[in-house]
Amino acid sequence: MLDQPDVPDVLDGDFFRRWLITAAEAVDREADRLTELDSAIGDADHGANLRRGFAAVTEALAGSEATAPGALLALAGRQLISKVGGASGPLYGTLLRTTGKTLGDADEVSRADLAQALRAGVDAVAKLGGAAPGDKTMLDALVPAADALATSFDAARAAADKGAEATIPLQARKGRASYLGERSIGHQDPGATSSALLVTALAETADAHQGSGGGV
Amino acid sequence: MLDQPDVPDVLDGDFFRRWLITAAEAVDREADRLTELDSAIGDADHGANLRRGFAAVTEALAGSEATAPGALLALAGRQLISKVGGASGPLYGTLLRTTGKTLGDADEVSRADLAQALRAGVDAVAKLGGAAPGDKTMLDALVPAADALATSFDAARAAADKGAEATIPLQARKGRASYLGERSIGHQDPGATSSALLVTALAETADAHQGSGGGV
Amino acid sequence: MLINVPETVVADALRGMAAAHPELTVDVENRVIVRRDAPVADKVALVSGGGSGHEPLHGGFVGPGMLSAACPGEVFTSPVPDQMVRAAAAVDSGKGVLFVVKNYTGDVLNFDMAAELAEDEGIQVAKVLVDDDVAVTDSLYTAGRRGTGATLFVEKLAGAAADAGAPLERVEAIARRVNENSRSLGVALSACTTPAKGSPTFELPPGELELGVGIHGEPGRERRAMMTSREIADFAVDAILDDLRPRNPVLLLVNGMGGTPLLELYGFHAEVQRALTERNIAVARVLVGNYVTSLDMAGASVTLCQIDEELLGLWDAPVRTPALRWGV
Amino acid sequence: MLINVPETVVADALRGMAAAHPELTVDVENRVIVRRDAPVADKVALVSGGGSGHEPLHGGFVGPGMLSAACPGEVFTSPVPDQMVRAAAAVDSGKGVLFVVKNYTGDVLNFDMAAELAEDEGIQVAKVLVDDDVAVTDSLYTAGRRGTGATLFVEKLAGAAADAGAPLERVEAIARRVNENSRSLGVALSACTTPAKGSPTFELPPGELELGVGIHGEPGRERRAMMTSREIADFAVDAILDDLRPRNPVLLLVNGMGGTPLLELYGFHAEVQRALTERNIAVARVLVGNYVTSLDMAGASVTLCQIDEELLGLWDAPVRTPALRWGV
Ligand SMILES: Nc1ncnc2c1ncn2[C@@H]1O[C@H](COP(=O)(O)OP(=O)(O)O)[C@@H](O)[C@H]1O
Ligand SMILES: Nc1ncnc2c1ncn2[C@@H]1O[C@H](COP(=O)(O)OP(=O)(O)O)[C@@H](O)[C@H]1O
Ligand SMILES: [Mg+2]
Ligand SMILES: [Mg+2]
Ligand SMILES: [Mg+2]
Ligand SMILES: [Mg+2]
Repeated sequence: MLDQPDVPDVLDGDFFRRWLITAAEAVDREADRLTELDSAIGDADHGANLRRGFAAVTEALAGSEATAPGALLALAGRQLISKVGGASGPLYGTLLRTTGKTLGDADEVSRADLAQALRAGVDAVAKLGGAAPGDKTMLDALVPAADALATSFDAARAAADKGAEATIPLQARKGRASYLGERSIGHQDPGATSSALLVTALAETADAHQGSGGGV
Repeated sequence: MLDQPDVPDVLDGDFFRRWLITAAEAVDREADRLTELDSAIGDADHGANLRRGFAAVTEALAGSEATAPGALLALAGRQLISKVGGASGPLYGTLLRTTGKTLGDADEVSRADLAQALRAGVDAVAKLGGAAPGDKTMLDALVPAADALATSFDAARAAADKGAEATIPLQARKGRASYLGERSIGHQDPGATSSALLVTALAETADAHQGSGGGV
Repeated sequence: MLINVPETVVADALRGMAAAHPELTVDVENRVIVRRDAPVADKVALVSGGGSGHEPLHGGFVGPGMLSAACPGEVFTSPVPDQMVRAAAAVDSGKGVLFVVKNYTGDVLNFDMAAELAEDEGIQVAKVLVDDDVAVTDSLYTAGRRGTGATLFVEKLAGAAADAGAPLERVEAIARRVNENSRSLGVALSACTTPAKGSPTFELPPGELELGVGIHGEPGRERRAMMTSREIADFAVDAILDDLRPRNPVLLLVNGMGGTPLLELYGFHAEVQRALTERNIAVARVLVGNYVTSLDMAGASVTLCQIDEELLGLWDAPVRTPALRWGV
Repeated sequence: MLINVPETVVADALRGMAAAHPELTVDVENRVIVRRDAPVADKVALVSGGGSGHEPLHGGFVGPGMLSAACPGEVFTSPVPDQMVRAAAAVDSGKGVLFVVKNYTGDVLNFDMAAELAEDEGIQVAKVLVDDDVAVTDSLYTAGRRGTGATLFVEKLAGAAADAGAPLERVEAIARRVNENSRSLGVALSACTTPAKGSPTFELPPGELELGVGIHGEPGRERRAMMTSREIADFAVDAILDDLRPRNPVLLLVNGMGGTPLLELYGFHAEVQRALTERNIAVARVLVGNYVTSLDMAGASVTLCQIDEELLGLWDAPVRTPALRWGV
């Protein structure tokens, strides 16, 4: 085990389903905290938005036969676009759709494939929203997480957490927190926080996958 | 002095002016308390109402040459009717107008004259508002005060205070406190409280009158 | 509060109304709001008024098809007789004036005095008392029912009758009929804050509500743990139907107390409609909005008015006021 | 709050709107509010929308002379593209659809996606961004100015142009001109309470206020000790005139945030009029009321729109919607 810190490396449809469901559970559990963060520098809806969106994702997954990782992520992305609204709906929706599309229709992908596809998804988010790391948005967690995923799931989780926390001293330059100017300083960004939740759910899914013997 | 507890007994226009101004000062000082009482079982305006009304009385007195007690009270009553509104405006206005009219145009009146005229004023209030003692209104202070004034100013003050306090356990049957039904129990009636203020002002004026040698 | 000082709140508001509504003549000093074209020849005039803090009632209902003039008192304090006499003199065309009076001791006493004074000046005056609030038992032990939401119905329908040329007795009779066929119930989810007091008129902890409140920030008849919109609708409709069992269709007013968002009020309206449907009450016309308010109080009231063809026609007749306008 | 559960607040409100306004078609499930007579032949259609909680904006502005359809999102959350595409399809007569979009990241992204999808379906779409709030500096360091009170002006004036038969480019150009000539500033005297959160969105101690707030319960640019109505009016007018120095007369909107009593709002309006007069700004038309709200937030905003003869004519043109109606 010690010399295999990074299993599993074969990620199938089942893995992606479990990731999305784990993410939905985490969002549901943490929705109030996300809303609380959003009420400090936003409009107090981020938790409710993502809870609604991921509930729709869970439901759509249950009703879908899809098995390819890419198709599952694209399905989830479309749900977020149709059900969330706000800034986070199109942004997270685009993240998952682009990541999914980049993965193509393979039945199994590697962590390296996922890291690369996530990088494409994150780029699409940056393009759509016009934000860059340091602007105090979800990108502050997503960009380092995508980079670190090339190394390991755990590294991605750590990078996302660190990125989310690092938004605290930043002044927002995108999204509604930017309206606050300097008053946005001192608060953790809700979107970066939810991004860290999603990446944590990914690492947890990988942990369980490994435990259940699904890894290499 | 001890056998003269009830001087003064010659009440001239000056006395009535001083009574009204002392009353206006007391109302101004106690307005917040009256409003507080009115917010428990009414609509939180009794203090503001009387402050506005008695400020107008003070101003009207300053602009009037009247010297007859009856004319002064009638003038004050008309001001209250024109400036207060609400239940207390017409009721207190009628009290002072009727009391004044009953005193007629004499330049000086006795305490007994005043007691009798006040009784007529209180009757007019009862007729106008349709209330009786025990209904938790200003009458609970005014009726015993008018009766006791036949004895002495101090007796009137004590009776008014006692009457006001005695409204606490009563259930209101008139005015907006009656809408509360049993929930009106346990609160002192604002109008009875302001009536006690006016009677107290009368007794204080008498005390000062006596001190200044204006009494018999 | 968005005010200068408590003492000038009403005068400031009247200056603001004057600048907002060129179709009204607003006498700020004497506190009378009059249709600019008053007196309208050969028409019975309607004058109402009451304490301020219930806006748009009454000033917002002055105009063709509704009130001829309104007299705003201090906040939650009935106006004084001088205002009503002045208003009556400004709008009387010789056909007489109907005073629409909400049943509160203060309003009744002041309007009574005004009616005497106006008649001394040769103006023919009739009065109608509005007392629709079923939260108050009308008995020897109360000042009688309060006037609340039905005031809007009385002013609209009697105003339309006056516009149609009805004589004073007829306008008065219609006003009385509307009142007799109307009932209301109100609930508060918060107290309100008067400028003079500067703090809530009573303490209502979050998670509790007051049932059976009036429109003056008084506590209601009963305090309970918070209820859902659905439960409140059932409670209000049942309380009303306990007292008035309409066989005809009704006018429905779902009225916000001022501090309840329109979003919530529309949702409450949906529940009131459901409650009425379940009880087989047909709704002919409906109005949802903040019409008879209690400053910033959160809450709502429901008013039903049983109508017939004639009243329905009067309801649909054109009206052109700041707060209510339809028809040509 | 007067609700059932937070999750159904918007659906409940739409059911309530449907029952209140027979002149609208309300698709509760798909969250689209449409003029009953849509599509109107040979007329450019206007579609707007945004988060709920700002009522009567936008649903209350659907009707002849203003919007063809509105898409309400969840509370303070922009609607999703599906709603806008559905609305566009329902109202397009073939002459194209103008999307009126308040400048928030969420609204912009969702309407952009919708525009692409609608164009895929063969509907011609133009968009106008409303960004009138001077509290936000429009720079690289912000998401740009927020859209607030000017939305009403854009919807009314562009709606009138569409009614008058103008083609899509012209309606779009008018909308853009109105936005470019409009500026707003808002203040909050309290936070607001969203159903999802259930408690105020921020803590504002009594005796303090927030200057430069938006319409989503966000804190403003600056917190200060309570100011008088007069001081707030001066502050708001100066902030606006710093940025827009009108040489023509203006349309004035004195808008309540929802929790401020109309009594106070009229008083504030008087102070805004005074402030404008002192600065030699002529007011052509004025609107005072709760039009672009933030749920139960206490506070107000001021919007000025510099107009010319053409825009004035469009303003005076008839409009018949639940919340705004005048003319025939
Ligand atoms: N332009 C942007 N690019 C990337 N992320 C953004 C952008 N604007 C906002 N966000 C993210 O969205 C989050 C807010 O999402 P949410 O509250 O659901 O939407 P809204 O701001 O519309 O209410 C922010 O915390 C931020 O991380
Ligand atoms: N019918 C009545 N007869 C005598 N006094 C009354 C009557 N109704 C009310 N009052 C008195 O008036 C007081 C309230 O006065 P105020 O608050 O100024 O008027 P309002 O009730 O119109 O707000 C009550 O406390 C009560 O003492
Ligand atoms: Mg948000
Ligand atoms: Mg009172
Ligand atoms: Mg009162
Ligand atoms: Mg939002």
